[in-house]
Amino acid sequence: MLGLNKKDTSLLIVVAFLTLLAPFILNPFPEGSAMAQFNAGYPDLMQRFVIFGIFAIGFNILFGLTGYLSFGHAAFLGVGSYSAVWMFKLLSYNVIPAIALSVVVAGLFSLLIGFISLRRSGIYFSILTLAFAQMSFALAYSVLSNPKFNLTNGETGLQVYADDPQILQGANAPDLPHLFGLPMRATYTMDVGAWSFDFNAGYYLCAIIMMIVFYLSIRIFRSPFGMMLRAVKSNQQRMNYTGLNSKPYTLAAFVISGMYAGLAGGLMAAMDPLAGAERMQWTASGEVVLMTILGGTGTLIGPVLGAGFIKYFENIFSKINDNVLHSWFAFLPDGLEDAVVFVIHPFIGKGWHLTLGILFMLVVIYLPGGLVEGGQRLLKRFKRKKKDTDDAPSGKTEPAE
Amino acid sequence: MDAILLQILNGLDKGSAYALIALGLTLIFGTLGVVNFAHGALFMIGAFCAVTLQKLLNLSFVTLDETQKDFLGNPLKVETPYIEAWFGPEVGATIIDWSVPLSILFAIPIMLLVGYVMERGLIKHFYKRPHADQILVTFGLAIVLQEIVKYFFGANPIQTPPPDVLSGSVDLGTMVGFDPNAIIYPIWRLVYFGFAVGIIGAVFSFLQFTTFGMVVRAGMADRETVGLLGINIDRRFTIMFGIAAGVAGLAGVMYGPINPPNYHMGMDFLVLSFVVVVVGGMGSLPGAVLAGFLLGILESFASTTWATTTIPGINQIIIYLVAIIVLLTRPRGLMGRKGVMEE
Amino acid sequence: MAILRVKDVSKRFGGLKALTDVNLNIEENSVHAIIGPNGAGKSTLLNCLVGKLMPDTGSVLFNNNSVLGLEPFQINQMGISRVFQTPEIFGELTVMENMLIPIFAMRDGAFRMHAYETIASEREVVEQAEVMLEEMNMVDKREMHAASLSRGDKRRLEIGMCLSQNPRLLLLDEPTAGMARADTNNTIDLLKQIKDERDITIAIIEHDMHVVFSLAERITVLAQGTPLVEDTPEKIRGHPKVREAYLGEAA
Amino acid sequence: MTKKNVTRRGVLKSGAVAGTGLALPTIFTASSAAAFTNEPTGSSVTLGFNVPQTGPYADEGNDELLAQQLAVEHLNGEGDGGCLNTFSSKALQGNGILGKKVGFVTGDTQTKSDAARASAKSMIEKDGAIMINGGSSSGVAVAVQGLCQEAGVIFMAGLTHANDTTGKDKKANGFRHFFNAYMSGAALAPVLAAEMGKERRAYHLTADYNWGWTQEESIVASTEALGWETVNTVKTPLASTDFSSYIAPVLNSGADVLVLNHYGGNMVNSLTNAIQFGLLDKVANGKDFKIVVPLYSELMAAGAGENIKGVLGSMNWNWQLQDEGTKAFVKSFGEKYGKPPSNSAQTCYAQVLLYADACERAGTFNPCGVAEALEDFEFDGLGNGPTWYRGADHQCFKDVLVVRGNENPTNAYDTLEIVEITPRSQVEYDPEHPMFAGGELGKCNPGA
Repeated sequence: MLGLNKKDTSLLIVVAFLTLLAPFILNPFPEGSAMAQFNAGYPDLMQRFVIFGIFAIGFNILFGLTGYLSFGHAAFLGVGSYSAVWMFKLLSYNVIPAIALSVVVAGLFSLLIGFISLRRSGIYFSILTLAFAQMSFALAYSVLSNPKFNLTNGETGLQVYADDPQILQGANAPDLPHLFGLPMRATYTMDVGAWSFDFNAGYYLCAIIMMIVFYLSIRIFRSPFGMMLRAVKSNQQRMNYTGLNSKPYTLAAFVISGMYAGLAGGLMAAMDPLAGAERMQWTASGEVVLMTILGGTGTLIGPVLGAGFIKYFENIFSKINDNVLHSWFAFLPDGLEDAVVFVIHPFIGKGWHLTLGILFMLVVIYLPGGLVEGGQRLLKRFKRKKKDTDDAPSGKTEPAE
Repeated sequence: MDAILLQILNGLDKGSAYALIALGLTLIFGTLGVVNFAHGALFMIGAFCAVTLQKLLNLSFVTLDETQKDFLGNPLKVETPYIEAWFGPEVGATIIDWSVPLSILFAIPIMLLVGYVMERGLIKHFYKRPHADQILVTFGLAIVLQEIVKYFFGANPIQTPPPDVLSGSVDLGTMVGFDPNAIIYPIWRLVYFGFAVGIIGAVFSFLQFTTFGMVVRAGMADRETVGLLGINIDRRFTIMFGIAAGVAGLAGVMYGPINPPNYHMGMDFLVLSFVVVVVGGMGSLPGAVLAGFLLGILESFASTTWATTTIPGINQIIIYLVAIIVLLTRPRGLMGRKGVMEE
Repeated sequence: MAILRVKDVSKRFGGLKALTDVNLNIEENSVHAIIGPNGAGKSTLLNCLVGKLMPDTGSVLFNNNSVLGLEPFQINQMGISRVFQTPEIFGELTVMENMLIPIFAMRDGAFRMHAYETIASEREVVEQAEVMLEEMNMVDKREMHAASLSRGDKRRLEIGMCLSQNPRLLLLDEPTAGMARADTNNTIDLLKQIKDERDITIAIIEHDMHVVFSLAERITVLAQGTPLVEDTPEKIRGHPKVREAYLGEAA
Repeated sequence: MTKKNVTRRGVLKSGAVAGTGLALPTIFTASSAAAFTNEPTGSSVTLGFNVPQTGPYADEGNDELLAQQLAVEHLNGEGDGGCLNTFSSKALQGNGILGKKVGFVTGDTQTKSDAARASAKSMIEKDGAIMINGGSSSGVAVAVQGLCQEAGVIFMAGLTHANDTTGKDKKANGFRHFFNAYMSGAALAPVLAAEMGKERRAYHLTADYNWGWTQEESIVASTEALGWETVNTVKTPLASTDFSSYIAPVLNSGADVLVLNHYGGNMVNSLTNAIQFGLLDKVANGKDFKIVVPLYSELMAAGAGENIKGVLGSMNWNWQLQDEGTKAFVKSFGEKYGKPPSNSAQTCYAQVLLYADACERAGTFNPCGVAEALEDFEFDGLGNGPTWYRGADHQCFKDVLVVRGNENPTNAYDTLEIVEITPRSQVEYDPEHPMFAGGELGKCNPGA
């Protein structure tokens, strides 16, 4: 279907299924129950899941395929956000031109930075991208927000003011980002018994865009171009001596991933029309690296999983505090309960960074294929066990892919 | 003239921290071929060695002073450090006053141990892995170390003052004939500069004049050949990792009085120190030192009013700009060897 | 007609003269071997031919076009393929993919953004790759990762990748270095077969005299960066200067 | 299923409700039963405390959090009641707000405007928070204030000192209890003139971002009005950790006062560096060299340690004040947590009580009603003496403290001493003052 093989088609269908039904899947616990705090199905977080999913999918096209580790991709996301907000300020709150411009501007910006950075490889490339990103951040945070030439509005973040031109803003158009009149914040709430599910317009816009770009990324992965990118990672020497110029290939991958980042940035602004400079900082670039690695570098679905995992951690896991822990372990004898809580305490709530760091290290050390590899291994073990019981003599192992 | 001299002096001083961190980073890279993103964290741990010793020395017992009231109107709790109780107030106070220099002794074994554990426990499994993996795992480690320190010491910076006699500043200008107040410089920063020069000298002479150092240098140049000679180069490299960690740690210990340590100071320095290493040339020890001082001076000059009025914002981006220009025009950095890290 | 003309090529590294006034013609459809002791400049010469090094002086003409100053990929696109001393293949890719890449490169040039087509839809490329795998006797290994092949299979794959581009000149850099005798003989057979079946010029740099004398039609002896003598294998075998400089009395 | 239509203000009005079970609060919408965002329907009401819990301001945020928890206890009638006993308005009974028990959720701003908006959104969308309180930077305050305006909840900023928060970025749903840069200048200038004379030459180091600029502008204006001269104003990158290259030229510039328009880690480092250079020991232009830090906080003072001795600055509030409200708050905070509260903690505490009180007086949680009750509200008994929430720009006016680093602190908490309590009248300004001109308050948004 759609020019994909069976396996990829089913993957795409699964992803489509999961994203479209996310409001149900992410809110499994009834409102008011003790577990309700683990519900993640509210619009803001769902939007973040897919937006960062897009960001990570794009990053994976560069890092997963070519092996070039960029520490500066957040700059493209930030540029995308700024472009989108500028479109809101100048034209109208319609998200279509904003998102389009954010992709274009991020593409041009990544073309420029990629062209320079890709003159070097290895760690030099990483440092170059890092340097560019930090420069962009410094420029956005202060230099380009001076009163005479205020492009970014610095610390506060770029936002729409009442006196902005908005020349195409219709008289009846909503006063916040909208898609031809449908506000991104419009939410339908469905109540079923004790459960409650939110269907948010912005989320579905992001989700549909994510499915499209996920589909495109599958096409890229399976295309001759994608194969060439993997060849870049595998052996540039052989590539060169095979009559292939690896530079334009890498640059193309860089620009594509930059455009994905710009798209993510544009969508972020479309969901919440404020562009802050912090989203350009190198630690933000580090975050997308974490997402991609955690989920599984070079796999199709890994980056999306990684993005979801980290955002869930950041927004839900970080809210677990000692009170919650005490209620969980209340069944233990008092002294033991306190001891357990004491041991777990540094790793939860505010300490979620620590847990994330440890998890990340474990993944890099033991699971280079990330969560996807972990899942595959589990599945294989499970299958083997089943097989062992089904027909004991068969000792064959399944091929890895 | 005096302004220029002052900025050069300041640049050298700024540069000494960069040079020390970059030196350790280059040692690790040159010997083990590992890109260590956790090196900034080692610097930070060094600084917190000083904080820890200061806290230990200040461990106190509490007595109630009925004559004074605390903020709630209860009798004031007076804390007396054990040190002062044991050695008498005078000697005790002096020991506490000198806690930062004393921390050097305290930090050396700790840093060597941290370095050893890190290398044996983690880094050694990454020799054969791609550089990207090394970057990633040490990046993860840096986050973990930083969060651990934050857990114990909080997010607020903690003052680690220098000994009384070494605080304050001297008027260097008057010594060479300038007007008073023209070139004023803090004593501790001069101490730091001297300390850095000393450490750099020690590392270089260690590599230059000891057999151990010669083997390590040979190993840096051509690992295989040295290995063929039947020399266990790995063990020496482990020790070098410890030494590199020690250098970073000492740089951190002595940095405390300049700026109060906080848990994220390592990350603040990390990006910078990588820029320094790359500008100096990956794998070149003299390059790292040279680039450290050079970037310090450049940064210092970029922050003068003259520079910022000529090019607005230059002080924000100078370091990165230099890195980009150097990498594009001199791909191997100022003194780098060919082909290092190019794959 | 000479397909490759090397004229007065010199190359220095600092004070070291690696090549001095090398003149060399490789005739079309011949097998030409370049031999010489270690440090004779064989690899330097090869690198000057494929664009990795830029000679200080002289010219290198392939098919009457200068190759100097061109990137390796451009020289490859002109019709020169190179086989490395240790096989350079795409280890993380499957054998099939390894074979597809050079065919795409030949058809589409140095860069093409075919990001939306699937590989399977490129029928003719896939077919060509399958034919080549057949020829290399590797059909059963097509889905294996190239890195997991045996040393001999890696070499075979690399040669196959080069041949799939129908190069006019095939450069081989010590193709049997470090191989067991059986693998060496297999490689010799393969190269003989290629020579017989294809319209191709082969230039080979080799240490192993067994390989050289089994294959070469002409031999150039390089010593201290300059060609000592060039002749047929029979003549080289008996040449006193060569015996003295290189083969030693043992031969 | 609940269906909603879209109206001009981007706010959703509901059509028919045919749902079973609870109508759950959703962002920026309200079910037909609700008249405003997150209208509490049960027996409890949820407040959202948005403070930095990770990152460099985590300790500051933690202090704010403790104060807010204390406020919730007092509202629910637990503990000693704190300022409920001293507050001039007696609407609060210690039985929650409008009879509903007060609960709270917390979010982590990370001191980043993006993250702060995300956590505020999460509290509004997921947890049904009816107001957002707290924060420790002006960028965050402005960003979250904008969000709350759109969402239709009340925002009470925490520590935010930039003029813009109630200047060009003011919003109808947002209120600020904290003082601002203009007020710092107005309060500090007379004290500076009295302590240092009217013929001083000032050198400014300013953090290169919005707050730094407004503070520099305010201080320059108010000191020049007194006859001071400004020698130079130098912008320092926010990411700076070492300020030596900015401080080294100060002495040679002909200046005799150094003004550090820095906050947080920047301030700790720049002050530490300035002391290292021995500036306070020097004599310039025949006068003792002085350093001024216009905005002080207790945690910064702790971070700067001994270095702040003798350095002047201003504060919103200090636990050493002797009014009844302050004493009551310090007592209950101190007894519960064993340390005196910081001025941002006091701000957050007072704001929670004020919000609750406004709800009681308005008889509703509707943000428009609450805002109306808060506008031009005058009260006393929460610290700082008589206080006025000005309706025109939602800025709070009260006495401002000028403080100095204590030369002889007796314990870890009295590192600052109060030099003067500048009366409210002296720091008031016209809402149309040029430093605050630009924005519009707009109309309050109940979210429905």
